[in-house]
Amino acid sequence: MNSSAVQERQSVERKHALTLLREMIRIRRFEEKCAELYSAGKIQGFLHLYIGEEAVAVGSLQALTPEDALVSTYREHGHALVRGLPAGAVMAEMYGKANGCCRGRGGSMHLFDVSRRFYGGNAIVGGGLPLAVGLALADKLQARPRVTACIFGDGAVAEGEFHESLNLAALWKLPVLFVCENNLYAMGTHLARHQAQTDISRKAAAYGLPGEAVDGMDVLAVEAATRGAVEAVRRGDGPYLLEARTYRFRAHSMYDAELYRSKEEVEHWKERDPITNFVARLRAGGLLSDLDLTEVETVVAAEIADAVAFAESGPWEPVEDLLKDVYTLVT
Amino acid sequence: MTPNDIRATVLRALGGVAPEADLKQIQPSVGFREQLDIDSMDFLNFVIGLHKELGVEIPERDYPKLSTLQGCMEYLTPLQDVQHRK
Amino acid sequence: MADFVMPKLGADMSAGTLVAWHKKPGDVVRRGDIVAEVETDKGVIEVEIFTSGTIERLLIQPGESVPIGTALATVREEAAAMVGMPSATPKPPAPVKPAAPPTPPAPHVPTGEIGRVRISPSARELARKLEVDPSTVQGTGPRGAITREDIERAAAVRAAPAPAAPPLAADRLTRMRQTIAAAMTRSKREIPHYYLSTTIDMHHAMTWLTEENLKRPVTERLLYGVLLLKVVALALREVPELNAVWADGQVVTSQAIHVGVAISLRRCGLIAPALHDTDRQSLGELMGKFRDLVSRARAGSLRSSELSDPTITVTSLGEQGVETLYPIIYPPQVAIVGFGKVVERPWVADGQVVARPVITATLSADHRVSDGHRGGLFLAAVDRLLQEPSKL
Amino acid sequence: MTQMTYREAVRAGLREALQSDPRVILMGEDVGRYGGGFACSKGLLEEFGPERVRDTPLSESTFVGAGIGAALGGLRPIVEVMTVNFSLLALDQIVNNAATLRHMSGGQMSVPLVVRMATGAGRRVAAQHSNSFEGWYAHIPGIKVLTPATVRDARFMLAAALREPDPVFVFEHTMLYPVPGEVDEQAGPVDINRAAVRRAGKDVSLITYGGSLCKALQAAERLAADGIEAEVVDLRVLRPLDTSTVLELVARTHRAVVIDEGWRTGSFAAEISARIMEGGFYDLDGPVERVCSAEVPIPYAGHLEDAALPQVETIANTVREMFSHHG
Repeated sequence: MNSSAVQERQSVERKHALTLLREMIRIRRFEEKCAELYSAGKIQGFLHLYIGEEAVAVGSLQALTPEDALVSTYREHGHALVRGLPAGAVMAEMYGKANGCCRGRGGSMHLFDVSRRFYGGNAIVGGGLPLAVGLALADKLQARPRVTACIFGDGAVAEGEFHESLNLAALWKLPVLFVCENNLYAMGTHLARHQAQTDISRKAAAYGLPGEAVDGMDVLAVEAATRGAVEAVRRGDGPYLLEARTYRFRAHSMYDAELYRSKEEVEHWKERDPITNFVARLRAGGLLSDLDLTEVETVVAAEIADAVAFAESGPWEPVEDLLKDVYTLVT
Repeated sequence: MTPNDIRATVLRALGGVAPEADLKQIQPSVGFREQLDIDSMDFLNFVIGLHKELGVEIPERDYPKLSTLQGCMEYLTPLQDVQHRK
Repeated sequence: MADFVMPKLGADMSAGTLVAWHKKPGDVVRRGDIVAEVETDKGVIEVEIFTSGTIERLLIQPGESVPIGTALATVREEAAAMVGMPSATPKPPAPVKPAAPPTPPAPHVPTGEIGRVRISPSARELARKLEVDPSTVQGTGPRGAITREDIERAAAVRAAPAPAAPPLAADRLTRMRQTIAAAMTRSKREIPHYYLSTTIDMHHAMTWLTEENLKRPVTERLLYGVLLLKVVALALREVPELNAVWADGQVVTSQAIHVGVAISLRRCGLIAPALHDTDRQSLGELMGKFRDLVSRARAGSLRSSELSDPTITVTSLGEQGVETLYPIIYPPQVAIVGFGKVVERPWVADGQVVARPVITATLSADHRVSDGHRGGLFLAAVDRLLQEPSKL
Repeated sequence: MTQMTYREAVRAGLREALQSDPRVILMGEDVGRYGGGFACSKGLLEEFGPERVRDTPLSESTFVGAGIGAALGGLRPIVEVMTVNFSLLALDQIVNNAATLRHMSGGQMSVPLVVRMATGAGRRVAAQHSNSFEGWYAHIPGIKVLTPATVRDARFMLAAALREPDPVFVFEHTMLYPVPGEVDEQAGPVDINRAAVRRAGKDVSLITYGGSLCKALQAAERLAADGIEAEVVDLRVLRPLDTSTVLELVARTHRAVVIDEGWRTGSFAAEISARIMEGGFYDLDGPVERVCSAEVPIPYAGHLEDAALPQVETIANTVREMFSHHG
């Protein structure tokens, strides 16, 4: 390749790398603000933070088009933000405000945005997998070359729906990308204490679909693996299981005493922080300056502040609307 | 005071001790005890009522004269004239 | 200056116990640093700080438990502007009663064939028992439905002559009747009454009274009834077990003597409000209070406190022409004194037969608490005290 | 008018649905090659092909969940769960997804899904295949519950259900499939929110649905011989419940007996009785009576199963008791 092509390729690489970095930092700061607002009592109920797993959301969702569908789980802020849900709409939803993406009815664990084909969080472990299979069935039968991605945790692997869904998707060769975010803990139970076979990617073979494990702390590795998988699924080869091995730096939900793991283990995984390692790599490759980093942080900080203001100023849904939308037509 | 004023005053005093009675039905010559079922305590309150409105000191021995509406009129009217002339 | 407050660390947490400080006054802290450890139900949690700056003062010591939001330490913030920390968001509006869920639509008022009466089953059953024809009764229940009380009133009205009283008073009367009925039934069922009576010479009392009233203005005149109340109160000092109540299977003697005075209301109602500390009042004070009680009873404005605590009751039916009465004790009291009318009788005094005004006094008493012997002493005291009216 | 059995009516409804809308698919255990657990879909695989008539693995939670997903994806799926007994495995998807998604998402999506199941007892198949849980489903806001008792309703309720934007659950009593009936093919669609009086009568209202309708009608016949005119009311729809019609009818008869094959405690009959008490209290000449199943896992032996279930004579005796004047 001549030098201009190299430069041109490098500049594309730089632009793309900055996008990946900004998305990861955007998730990290958003989640840190959520922790602060939770302890101030602004966000209520259960709150599951994504800090530490940013590379999976950012890496895996690059390969999806706006027409593809995404079904997530309750640790979903990262997925929702990368999928394009405005930070304000997500924050307002956690405030329980009417300008939240679900008018305050869903909260942190049930974000939906049908216009972006984001078919929500789901607080029932494994509850989303059958939905993804159904969405893919509809696409296949209506000859639409779309992919449905379904993200779930290692805990869901123990639910019947995981086995039933992989089998049905493989049996009917449905365009489903199953992404397992294996963060080693189902709430407070380590993977080795709830699975006889801890290599989750190998479970795909039992249902006749390809399975691959990838380092969930490396955004580029996740992106590469997902692009390959999505290509196969979109081609019609049937479903694909990707296991992203990652780790959450915070409690399962705000707050637990993390009695089930040692501080040393957490510190060991923090050394593989997906953001700090990616920053170091980009700096080494000359693709990232201090200015770039400050600029990203400033832009993200502004976006987060706007999101909080949007939530603060949002109205409450009038109680008179309590029964609205239980049914589509009021009989 | 005209006889009507005196009559009104007596009926008002009676109303104080028998609030539920229908004063328009009072028969002048029938005893208050029979018509209104009032006892000695009520009668004492009635006499005190007249004292407050008319300033008369009615001795116990004159109580029987005041046992009917007519009796009251005959007993009280002369007393009122005396007071005016004083 | 910003406060570092006890954070909300869980959906179901309301307070937390400080376990340890990780910083001391003067330490510089950055957003996200671990500043303290807090104990919650789920265990010890490391708590981060969201403001950068320097720790000023520690307000809470390890071991103290404080509710969420309590200031734990003060922090002098770093110059850099804080990411706009929102002020308190207004609480969601107090939930207006949500639109009722689609409960069954307002019940369709059936045209219903004529003659169909809206009456509750229990009222219909009562109507059958009391032979009241529901269709003649005006219902006061929901949407004109006939209730049990409607039937009771219809039955009562049919029995008693039509009182001139407005219906509301009738309601009060029925309830009073029910209260009296319940008390009297309980008394006859539970209290083993014994009855004593004696005839008392009232000559000294009546002459003293006539002279006394000459000296008094009309507003302070006495009735002989007040003498009777005072002697009963004084006699109770000599036989205290009659001034008591029966509670939880045993007698509780009362220190104070509050004599209840039975006052009959004109339309078959009866109440017995108390004259407090009867034994310690002068005749004039007693008369004023007694007069006030009667006139307020007539007007129906008696305070409930007055109705509550007589320690004994006196009832006199002289004016109704009764000579001797055998009253029923008011539970939880343990005695009741009755006085008949004052009547001229032949009386032997110093060997001579003379005409004397006499009165019959009776005592009904609870045999679980006192015996006839003590009852007799009480009546003797009443008799003796009435012979020296000037000392009352 | 054409003569057909309840089963044939269901099949005709399914065929009409598949013919009239390409978005419609039929999914469930053995609906394809086997022809359906109760032969309601025999011949449909051959006619419409494996894409639209899909046998599923025995994964009730996932194929019901997939039905929900497919409905979100623009299809009009009909999912057959062979019997209500197996639907317990899919209750999470039904309650936490199908019934909830619209409201919880702030009205962003509808779930146009129809689920059919066989229900009820009487086939000597013992406890695990003889439950009646339609009352449970009628407890859930966000879905509709239909109980076709006549051949006509079995024929035409499906079309109405498919027009609903929200999930509809159709319960077909197992004893009804072989029952013959008249259907006017030109009559066209039926409503799915009103009750219907199947027999007039002025003395008492026998209120029931689904498999118990025929028993109520037979009881009414026997009562006529005793001079008691019993009215028979077919609820047809358990949610939304046609309360105003029930109250109107009871206001005229002043007596009500509810017949329901569920267990008495917490039965759907209890809900109907409560609504009559709340809305028609002053129209009643006596308490609402209920004839339900004995509170026992339905036994296998025939004489025991018959003893456990509501029977014609139990219904008739309950009514006679209401009219006997003793005490």
